[in-house]
Amino acid sequence: MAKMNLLQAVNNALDIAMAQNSKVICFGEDVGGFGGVFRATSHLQEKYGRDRCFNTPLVEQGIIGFANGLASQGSVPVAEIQFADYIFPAFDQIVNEAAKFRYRSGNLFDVGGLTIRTPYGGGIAGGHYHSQSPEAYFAQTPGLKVVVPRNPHQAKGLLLASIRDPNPVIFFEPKRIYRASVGEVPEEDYELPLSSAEVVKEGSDITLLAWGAQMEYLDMADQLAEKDGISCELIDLRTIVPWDIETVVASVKKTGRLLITHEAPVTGGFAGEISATIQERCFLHLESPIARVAGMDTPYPLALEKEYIPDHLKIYEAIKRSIHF
Amino acid sequence: MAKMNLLQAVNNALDIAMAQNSKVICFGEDVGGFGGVFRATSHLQEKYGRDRCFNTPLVEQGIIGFANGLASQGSVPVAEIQFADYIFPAFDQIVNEAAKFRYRSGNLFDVGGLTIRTPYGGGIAGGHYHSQSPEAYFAQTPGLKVVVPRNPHQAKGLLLASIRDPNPVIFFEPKRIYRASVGEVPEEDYELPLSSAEVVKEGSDITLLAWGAQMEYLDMADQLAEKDGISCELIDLRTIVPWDIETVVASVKKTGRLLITHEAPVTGGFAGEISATIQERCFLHLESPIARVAGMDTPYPLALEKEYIPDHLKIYEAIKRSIHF
Amino acid sequence: MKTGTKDRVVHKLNFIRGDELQIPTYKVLKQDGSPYKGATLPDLEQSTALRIYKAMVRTRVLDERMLAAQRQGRLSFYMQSTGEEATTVGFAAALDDEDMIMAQYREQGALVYRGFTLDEFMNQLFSNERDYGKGRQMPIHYGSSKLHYMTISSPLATQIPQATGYAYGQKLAGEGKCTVTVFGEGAASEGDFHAALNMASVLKVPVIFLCRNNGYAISTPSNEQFAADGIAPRALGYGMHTIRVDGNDTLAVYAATVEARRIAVEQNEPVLIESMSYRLAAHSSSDDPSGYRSKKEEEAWASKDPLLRMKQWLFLQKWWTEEEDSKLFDAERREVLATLKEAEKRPICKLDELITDVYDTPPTLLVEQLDQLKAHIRLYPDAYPKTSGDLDHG
Amino acid sequence: MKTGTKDRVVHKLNFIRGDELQIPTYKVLKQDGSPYKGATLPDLEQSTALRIYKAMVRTRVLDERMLAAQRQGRLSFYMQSTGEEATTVGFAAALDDEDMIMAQYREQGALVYRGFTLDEFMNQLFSNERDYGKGRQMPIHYGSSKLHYMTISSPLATQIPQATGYAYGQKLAGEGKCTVTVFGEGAASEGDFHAALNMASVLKVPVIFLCRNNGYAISTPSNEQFAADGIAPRALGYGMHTIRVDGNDTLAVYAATVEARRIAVEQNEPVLIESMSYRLAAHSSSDDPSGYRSKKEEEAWASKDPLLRMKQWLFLQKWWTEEEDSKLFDAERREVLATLKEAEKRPICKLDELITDVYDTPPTLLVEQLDQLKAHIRLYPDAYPKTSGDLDHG
Ligand SMILES: Cc1ncc(C[n+]2csc(CCOP(=O)(O)OP(=O)(O)O)c2C)c(N)n1
Ligand SMILES: Cc1ncc(C[n+]2csc(CCOP(=O)(O)OP(=O)(O)O)c2C)c(N)n1
Ligand SMILES: [Mg+2]
Ligand SMILES: [Mg+2]
Repeated sequence: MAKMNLLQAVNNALDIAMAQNSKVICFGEDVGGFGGVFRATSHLQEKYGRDRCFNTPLVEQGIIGFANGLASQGSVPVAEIQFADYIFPAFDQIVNEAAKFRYRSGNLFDVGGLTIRTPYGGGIAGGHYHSQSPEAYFAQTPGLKVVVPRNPHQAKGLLLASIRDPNPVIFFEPKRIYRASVGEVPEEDYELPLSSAEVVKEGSDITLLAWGAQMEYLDMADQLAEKDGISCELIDLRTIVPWDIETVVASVKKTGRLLITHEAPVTGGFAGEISATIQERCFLHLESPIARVAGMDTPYPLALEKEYIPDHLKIYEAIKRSIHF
Repeated sequence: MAKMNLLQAVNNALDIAMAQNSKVICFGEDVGGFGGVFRATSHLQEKYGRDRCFNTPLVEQGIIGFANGLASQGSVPVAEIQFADYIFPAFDQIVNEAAKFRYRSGNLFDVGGLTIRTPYGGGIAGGHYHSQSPEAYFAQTPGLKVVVPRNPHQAKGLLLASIRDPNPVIFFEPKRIYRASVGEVPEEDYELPLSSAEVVKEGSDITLLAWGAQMEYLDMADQLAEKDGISCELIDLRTIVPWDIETVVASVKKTGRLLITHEAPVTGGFAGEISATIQERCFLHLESPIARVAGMDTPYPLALEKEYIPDHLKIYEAIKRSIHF
Repeated sequence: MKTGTKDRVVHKLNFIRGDELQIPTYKVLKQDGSPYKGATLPDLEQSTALRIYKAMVRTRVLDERMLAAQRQGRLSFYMQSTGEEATTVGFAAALDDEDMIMAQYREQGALVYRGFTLDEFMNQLFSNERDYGKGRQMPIHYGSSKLHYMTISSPLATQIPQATGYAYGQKLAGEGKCTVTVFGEGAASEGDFHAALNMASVLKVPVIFLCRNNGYAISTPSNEQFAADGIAPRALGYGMHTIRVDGNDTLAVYAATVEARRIAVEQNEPVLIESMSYRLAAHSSSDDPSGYRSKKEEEAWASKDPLLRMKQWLFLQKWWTEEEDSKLFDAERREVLATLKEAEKRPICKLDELITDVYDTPPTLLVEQLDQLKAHIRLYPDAYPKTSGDLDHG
Repeated sequence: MKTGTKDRVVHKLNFIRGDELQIPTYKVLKQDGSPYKGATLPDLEQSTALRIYKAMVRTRVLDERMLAAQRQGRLSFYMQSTGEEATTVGFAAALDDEDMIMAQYREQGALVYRGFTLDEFMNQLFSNERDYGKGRQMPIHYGSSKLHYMTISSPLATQIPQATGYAYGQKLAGEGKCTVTVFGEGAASEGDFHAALNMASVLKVPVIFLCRNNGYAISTPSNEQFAADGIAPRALGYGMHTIRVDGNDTLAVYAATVEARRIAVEQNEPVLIESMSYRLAAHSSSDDPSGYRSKKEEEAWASKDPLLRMKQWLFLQKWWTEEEDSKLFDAERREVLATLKEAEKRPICKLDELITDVYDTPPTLLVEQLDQLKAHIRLYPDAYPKTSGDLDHG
């Protein structure tokens, strides 16, 4: 075990993946000698050479187009998009190409080796172009997997699993806690399962569900609720699609209540999908409406960021509303 | 009144908009002399000149980037994307630019004049690249309006309203019924309201909600259910975002049941958002789970299209399941 | 700092005009099949020359017959490559058969050359159970892993940066292979084109960009597609080797591709070839070109038929006769029709294929969706006649 | 058919190499301020020359002070344009003040030249209630409708096709105005660049594409950004007029832009100007360039300071003295500091601005969300100190 922050855990996972498989190749804007603007790819060029870790020209659609081709050739590209806000120029290469590559060819060709890493989320005074949480934009795209880790230990295990998963994966890294989230991380190679939610705390009154940096607010809200004698079950969804319906259903059948939180705007966010699915499957078990605590339906603001964020206080209030419905 | 099919209604709306306002400009791939691959812009170049109706080079990101600039200058661009499946290269210009233009500038600049027209949907043996229904991809983007008409009369009134609405609008045209849907359309200039759902048939047992071409299947399913003595209320949502929550809530409070159908894959589709919102607002009125009848979670198929489509029979069966829950 | 620019300095204000940059067209054969004086002729063996010509003939016949079949309502859609066979067969012949080809959709000639059988074509065109693509894409979206031919994808130009990536992988693999990506002059307007060429130059990748400049993108003529002297000058803007060839001259296309491949593989440098030709047929079976161009223009180009030119050259070489030629055409027509008749009878794939290949294995939710669909079809077997009879054999 | 290509034919197989295309750099002044022999000097009045120089000085001082303020923790973020003032002020001076400018983010010089006041700068930098952008974007995302300066947007290159569209509207309006879009050599790699230039050429649009080639895109040096001789050759690939200028030479930038504007407005044709310079400071306040380049390289470029060159020229013209110069610097420093102190005290905008301008009027759901937020803040006023005291004044 070693103490690592989330960035170091990502860097460590990339290092292990590259050491173990010479087909793993890391690239993106400023990813090479400099090691990325957040330094997630530090020292990888030194260790594995310019052929396997390099800067690309500044063109996201090209980065992912290139990555798709490289993956179809049998390599294992790990492409970085510098900020999730800048993933949209590559949207076509992701949803029309990567996601449909295997299906359209009847499995003659696939881009299963592809992983796209990108820092997402707010809370860093970044305004609307350094704060977005675009996971739901990808959630209506069969063929993609979307993964979000909540801490260093999860980040390493989930990233290694994503790189080795035989399907294209978008790996969203919670940049607000890149350095703030520090924890014990095994030094060796390990994987954590995709499409498997984790019950991080058991409880009986209400199920609280989140992913990524939002798990921190969930914890804080839980502590407030605990003082009121409310017993919360906390679940980290970890993989957004294909998501682990069974674990959430089992929990809600037990608690009778569900609250989902994410940073992205509420309308069209993935909480809507979860809510719809759970009310289909747990209708007779629900004691109150499934609650969503999410970003407002505006672009991500700057000066009013604190007000905008779905923080622990908003979650706590929503927990109480659900319990006292 | 005149008999028109949906394409003619679109063409007629464009003609009226261009005649009435010299700032309206239509362009896109093959839109000029040829009048578009579906002929929605027929004769407009002849009538209004090459400056106001023209072919662009083959580059969707450029078409929408150009349209954004033109709108910010005060013109009223109506840009065509040849198939909705090809809108993704322009995704960044739509969700990061058009949607945020006014907000980010504090209303110094806006692209309110922009309308993007694009044919969407399946049922035409088009496989996964001529059949997609991508409305939900845009639904998590505050700042955009998304509109889908169900017939020629609606198409003309909603398109005229979209062109004149002071916000960017994506106007999805149901190409399966471009020629099949024929009806009486007023010859004069008229608008139908955006963000306003229409109750197309009143009923008391269950609310059925859809938009665009899917309204046809809803009608057919309703006729089957009627024979069983089930009284359905039919609503055409018409505007996907910002959507008319009040009308749907009022209906569900009355009927106690809701079924939503769309062609796009179920996971991440807009039915999820509607379901989540309605269960929040009508929890105590719901007599059965809100049902979704939608595309399966795969790319749009070809040979198995008939099996894949959320048709009237699937809707009818879901109505019965809801009623007998 | 390196700005990438050289240091020549001037003190007079002088704009360079875009039309100063013009690129000539490389041409070997006259339309009567005889070489131009002093022309660089490629080194072409008789067997290869005949393999090329036969592939051109098969492509021509296939296109004719399948459009006719489409008109008869036997298949839903078709795209002809008529007039461009010199380009699509000629480049393929210049490659190693294991080089990767990532094409647009009008390059059936290359597939024919590599040995994709008529049966393989037909199975795709009829979306039957033997289609490698499992009936999921529209007709003409062929692919073959054994022939190193990437499955066609409709969104234009997406294959171009993918080719750069594929070729990068080939470079690291070090097996001396390259990738050729083919695209139209219309597709070259897409952002992906720019990304692909620039990345290929910077990353030094063995990829050949072959642009089929056939004058139109559906109804849009190339003078509404770009204002410059074609596509080739763009390559110079990326510091790339480039050449323009007469796309109706099989030998010119072949010779240029042989040399391009040498540069790509030996120097790990990308090359662009712009092949000038004309789309003699409609854009697709859904299109009617009379709405946007004249018969006269079409006829002018019809007189430059690449098959004719190649045939005349073969005659001059004494490698082929008029008699052999008409026999070949007859035999091809018969074979195409016979294969068509077999393929159109075959059933479509099983319902289970609806959910395979979305992921490597179907997720639980998708399996549930399939089960529900099967239950539904059992309720209404007549409404889903293609699959209801065979639900449990998946 | 027009293929857009000329008819020159060759019969020898000959690839054109990308590095054959090289574009010289137009330069007027030596670093000591004296003109090169025979140089084309622009026609520049004393008042304009001084307006330009003063704008360069203000830009320099603003950048110095605001970075210092950022280091003191008084503002969250800043981006300097040091070393590139000749480009950003010089081009603006060559325009009609009503021409539209659509810039990237490092063009504060142009805004200074047009008369954006220090107070206006500060209000944006401190996201206070007077910021035109209502505190919604990060520092340096300026905009001014009255100065015809489009609000900056972070996603790179998106403004380039927008500029083509804006200029198309200007052409139809027929008022003799044009649009200038500025972008870095890094941003020129984006697909939007390609789209914008090609569309501008084909649609004959009065737009000037001004590329600031400053050697780096964050840490990425330009030889990892492109393999060609810079950005200018690309313009030729679109059939566009182009010129490369010394971006540290104010007079060269000015002269080139005057002529580019004439071509754009009189001929309705786009022009590309590549301005060669160097980003002397870090990419932004978040960046440390010592990780990717040498002090020596930085010093070599520091010696080419554009302010110095312009000042020396003014001295030679006898339009300016060393004394006036140091007075100006002092005055600017004082004024910047004084304005800063006022601006940082101002409160942020009201909570209601969270939901305005998403649409022309807020939809019902958004109004509900704001009401809920207000109710929530009332429960926890201490947790939201910036807004809780003033919830009802919106
Ligand atoms: C991204 C995208 N936009 C639009 C289309 C529709 N479309 C199909 S083919 C075509 C024209 C292509 O022209 P070109 O590249 O010149 O090839 P050609 O048909 O001449 O061989 C268009 C616009 C598409 N398939 N993909
Ligand atoms: C689409 C997009 N991708 C990435 C970024 C992150 N980013 C901001 S500035 C920058 C470098 C830009 O370099 P250049 O265009 O040369 O301008 P310079 O900073 O040198 O003035 C990058 C990569 C962005 N803002 N937008
Ligand atoms: Mg073409
Ligand atoms: Mg730069």
